[in-house]
Amino acid sequence: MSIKNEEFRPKIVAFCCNWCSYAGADLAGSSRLAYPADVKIIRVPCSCRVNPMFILRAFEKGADGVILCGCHPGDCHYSTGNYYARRRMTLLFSMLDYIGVENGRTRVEWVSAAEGVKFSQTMNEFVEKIRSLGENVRLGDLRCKN
Amino acid sequence: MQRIGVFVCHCGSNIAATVDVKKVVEMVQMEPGVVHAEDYQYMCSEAGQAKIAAAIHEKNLTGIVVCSCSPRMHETTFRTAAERAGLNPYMVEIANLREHCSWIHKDMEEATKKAVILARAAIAKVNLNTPLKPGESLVTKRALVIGGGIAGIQTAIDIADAGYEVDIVEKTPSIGGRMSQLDKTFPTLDCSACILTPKMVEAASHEKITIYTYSEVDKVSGFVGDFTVDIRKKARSVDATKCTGCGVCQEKCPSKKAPSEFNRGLNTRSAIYTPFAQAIPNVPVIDRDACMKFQTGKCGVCEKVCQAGAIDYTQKDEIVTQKYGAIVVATGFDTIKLDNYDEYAYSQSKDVITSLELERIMNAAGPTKGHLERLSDGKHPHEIVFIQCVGSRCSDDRGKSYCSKICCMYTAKHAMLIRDKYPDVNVTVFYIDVRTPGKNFDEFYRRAVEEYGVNYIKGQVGKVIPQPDGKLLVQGSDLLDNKQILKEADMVVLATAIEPEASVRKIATMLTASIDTNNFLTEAHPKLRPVESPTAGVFLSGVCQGPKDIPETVAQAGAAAVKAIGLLAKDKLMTNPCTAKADELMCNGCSTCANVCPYGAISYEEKEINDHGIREVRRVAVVNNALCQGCGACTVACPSGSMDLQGFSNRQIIAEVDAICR
Amino acid sequence: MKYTYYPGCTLKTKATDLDAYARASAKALGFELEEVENWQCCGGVYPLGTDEIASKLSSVRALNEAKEKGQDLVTLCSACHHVIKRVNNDMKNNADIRTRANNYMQLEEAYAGETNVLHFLEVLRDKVGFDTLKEKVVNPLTGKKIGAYYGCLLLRPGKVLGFDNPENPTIIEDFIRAIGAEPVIYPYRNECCGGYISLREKEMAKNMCDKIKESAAGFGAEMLITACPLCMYNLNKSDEAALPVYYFTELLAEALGVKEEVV
Amino acid sequence: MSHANNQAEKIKAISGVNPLKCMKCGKCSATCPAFNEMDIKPHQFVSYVQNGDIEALANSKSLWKCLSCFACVERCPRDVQPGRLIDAARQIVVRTKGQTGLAPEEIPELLDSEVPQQLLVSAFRRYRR
Repeated sequence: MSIKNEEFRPKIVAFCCNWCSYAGADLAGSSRLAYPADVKIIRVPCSCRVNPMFILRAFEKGADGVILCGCHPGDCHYSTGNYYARRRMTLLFSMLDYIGVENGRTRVEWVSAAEGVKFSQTMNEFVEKIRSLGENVRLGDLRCKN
Repeated sequence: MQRIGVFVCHCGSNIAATVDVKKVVEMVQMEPGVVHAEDYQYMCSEAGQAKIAAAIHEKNLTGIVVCSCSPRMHETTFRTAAERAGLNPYMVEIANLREHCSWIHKDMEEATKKAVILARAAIAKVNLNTPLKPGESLVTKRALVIGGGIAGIQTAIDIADAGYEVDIVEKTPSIGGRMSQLDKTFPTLDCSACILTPKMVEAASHEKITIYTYSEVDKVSGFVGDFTVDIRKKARSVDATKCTGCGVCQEKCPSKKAPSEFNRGLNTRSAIYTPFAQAIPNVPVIDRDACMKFQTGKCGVCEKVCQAGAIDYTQKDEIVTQKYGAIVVATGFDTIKLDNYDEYAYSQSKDVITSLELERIMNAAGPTKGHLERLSDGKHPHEIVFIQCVGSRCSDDRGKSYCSKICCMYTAKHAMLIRDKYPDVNVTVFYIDVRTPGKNFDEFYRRAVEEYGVNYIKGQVGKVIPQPDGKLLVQGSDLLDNKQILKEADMVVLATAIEPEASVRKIATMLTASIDTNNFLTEAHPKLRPVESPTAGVFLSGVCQGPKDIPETVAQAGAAAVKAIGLLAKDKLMTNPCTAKADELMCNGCSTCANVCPYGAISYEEKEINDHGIREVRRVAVVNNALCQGCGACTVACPSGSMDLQGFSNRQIIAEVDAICR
Repeated sequence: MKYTYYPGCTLKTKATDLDAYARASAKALGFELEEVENWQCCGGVYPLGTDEIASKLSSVRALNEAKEKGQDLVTLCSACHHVIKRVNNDMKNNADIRTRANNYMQLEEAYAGETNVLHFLEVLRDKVGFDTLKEKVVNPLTGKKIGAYYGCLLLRPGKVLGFDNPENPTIIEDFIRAIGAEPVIYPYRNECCGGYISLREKEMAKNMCDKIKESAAGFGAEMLITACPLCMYNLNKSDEAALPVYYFTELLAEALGVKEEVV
Repeated sequence: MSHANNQAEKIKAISGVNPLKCMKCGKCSATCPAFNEMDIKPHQFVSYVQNGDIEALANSKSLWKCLSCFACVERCPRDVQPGRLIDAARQIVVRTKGQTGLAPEEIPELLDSEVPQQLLVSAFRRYRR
């Protein structure tokens, strides 16, 4: 299956916590709030389950952008998980920026179960951003490219 | 190697109209481990589940992937189906082709391509799934109800009637809540106290119900079936076991200047007080901020006049720790502050009041003994204007975006009652829309117009202009007449928006129950699980979940009770098997994981380890499966990589990442 | 304390006393107003169109000058205050306007809303403090019943101007108390005087001012004070209730005992 | 796109306002001090933009009666800001060649000795390009 047009279609991985953001994505779906098919969601129990290793792996395997969505601060189903995620990602993203994976390619966003609109908007913005940044050339394992 | 079956659901046309399901079936067959793939119109149906069972038997499947709707919808359905067919339920993964694919994309080719990738990710994960077995935990057969209004009282009575112990925690000195402040109730106009008081008495005298008034929840730990809660009984300064409720202390108390909370600050009360005459328990409290004894040390009148010797100035807050299997939140509502709506002159004129204040004014036990009068000069009003939607339906961040739901009906009630009791008073209602869905509701509103002559004007009010002579000039729109009208009024009543009681935020945080942007508690599912919080074992009763009137509140209170009873009726609960697990060989006992665990589920043991033939005693992490809720914080914190989460292991998630980025 | 000061066109012509009393009072209160060099007229009204850039530039110039001096920008005329504060808000929060305005300006360093814009009344409230002002009053206006006339420009839109509660302001009332007089609160104090409409619709503006004055007099005001020359002009056209209208700075100078210096 | 639609889009762009947010409560018209002078009332103004009837707005008296006092903007519960829509409609008119709300020759007779500069400047800004 080939994509009809030649425009750049990024690979984007979205980690969503089960309690808020995954439900927010479901709400975006049931409200038919479109966002590009470039976004693929991986369900995790909590944003704090996302190991920096997963994000490095995604970039290594050719992802052009990675977004992590969790419950709003104070609303984490496990009380404090999103605070851990926030701290870890702040460090990781600045390190990634340092080695050339621009800050725009990584993002943390709080999306509650009620925020279908926000989920869709965020994904649209993020895809737009990644499209403007173009293909990710850093960290990619050349053997993964076809 | 797993033997995987993939089942692609059409969901009628919900998926199949946008995703080429046949193509998906064709593509996934090339994935490693897949030995079977088929599509069907409704996988969740009886027939669809039978197909899954048949394939499990015929093809000896060890894992299955269902490409269907969100796992939040039917994961349990398919897991149960797999289990019935002899497969471990945790060998099932869902690829969300509906909410995350077909519903948000239009282009079939693109959606199909994405569907295949989502299916691949799920297949890659299942390849690494291992059978998991849920543990068991015991259920404490006691429920906690937070909030003692009509919602909390009804829930407590229903649970208690089923034979379980219930505790009600109420932060004010009496149960009764907002309903006790109301005069009459719509649409039948029966007296609020007459129908509420018997319920209060029933709760108080029920042998299974314990009521903690003037108390707050301080701390919550544990999980569904086994919560441990600290209740702070605030110092009442009155010994409830001795007090006879004679009321002499309140009569003799020389400090009578504290604003009465019950009467919305329209009049004052004594420093030692019960909020209202029918209070339960009929035991006063001393408001220490208002009491001269506490403020200056000089007084002690109440102690002198109390024949029972119940006054105790030395009382301290007391913490009661209790275990519960289920918790029901019934914290109710308050009206919003009107600081952002000074155009209605609420802060500038005493004769501009909220509807809840009008309830107190209309009530025989209220500050005016039930006489309708202006609070500024005590005069009888001849013109009253009601303004609807004050702070409701506002998307401009001054007010609330939602409709408060009850205002249209209580305003019709107020208008009717006033016209009935005082035919000389003209009543005008400025409205945007009149919303009266409910049994006999619209008929009730129409009666206000047709039989009682209440003047309804479609249009919002722009400004209330106090006049030097004490009258109020109401400048509003008459949209049907396309006019701006100036109406002179003696009183203006604001249908003030309602919002969740402020304390709900703190309680939600303690319970890790989620709340929405308006501070209403979120339901587990807005339609199918409306009285349950997403947090297991926490249930919702009344306005804390969303605006509702009394009949709806009572209905929901009963529903919440049923859900709580359903939980308490079980002796044991299956626990989530997706818990953390430490690899003893790799663990170096550094305690990092225990530090990030919000549940205290990780402890350490000195254990003899056989590390490739070398036997030695090491300090290693051990996870208590009953306590672990499976958030995974520890797995990332672990520096040696020994901690992993079952069902969401590092390898599984990486496999998903790889499949998506392939 | 030094502030960059933007007087505006009318304070240099028809309303010189509003300006002069303010300068004298500032001196008495121990702060200095340094006039913006070569200031240009703010335009009198804020250009509401999101695509209007050129008409916002004079404000940006004044704002940037204050930024370069590292000072807050003080205004006195309500209209200038309104325009400059809203333009500053655009420069801070509207990326499109910011970019386009900076493209015109070609400054060494782009301006992005860094300057703090204060109305003279805000200086009195937030920098000097009404308590301090009260202490410095030598000639309290005891017994005078004064109605504050805010009009629209100082208060609205409340979210942008952040000057005071737009429906129930207190700043001028507090000022009146500080100079020893008694404030009279009346409901029309934040209703429009007619503004620029009075150029052509004289009758309409007069009716509006009649209402304002009638309401103030009804609640017992003996005089009105304002911070806007246009409000002053419009209010004076109304002969309703013989209520004199003063600039607030005139009463301030009188209370501080520096009024004579100006004359 | 038809001319009328085009004009409506222009008004939305210049004002930065989405008229669809309006819930027709009429608070703008309840608030407006110039209400009685207007032929198309503030709440109707919003509907006219919604319906793309810009011709009527351009020819309305209301355009020249709005005081830009922002009372409707301040009190609108939906953040529709009718005052901005009216100004945008005014802009569309005065930006059209040969159109103006205030001709220089009519000014002398409008003046008196007290008129503050501010009044002239403001009126010019609102009525002319």
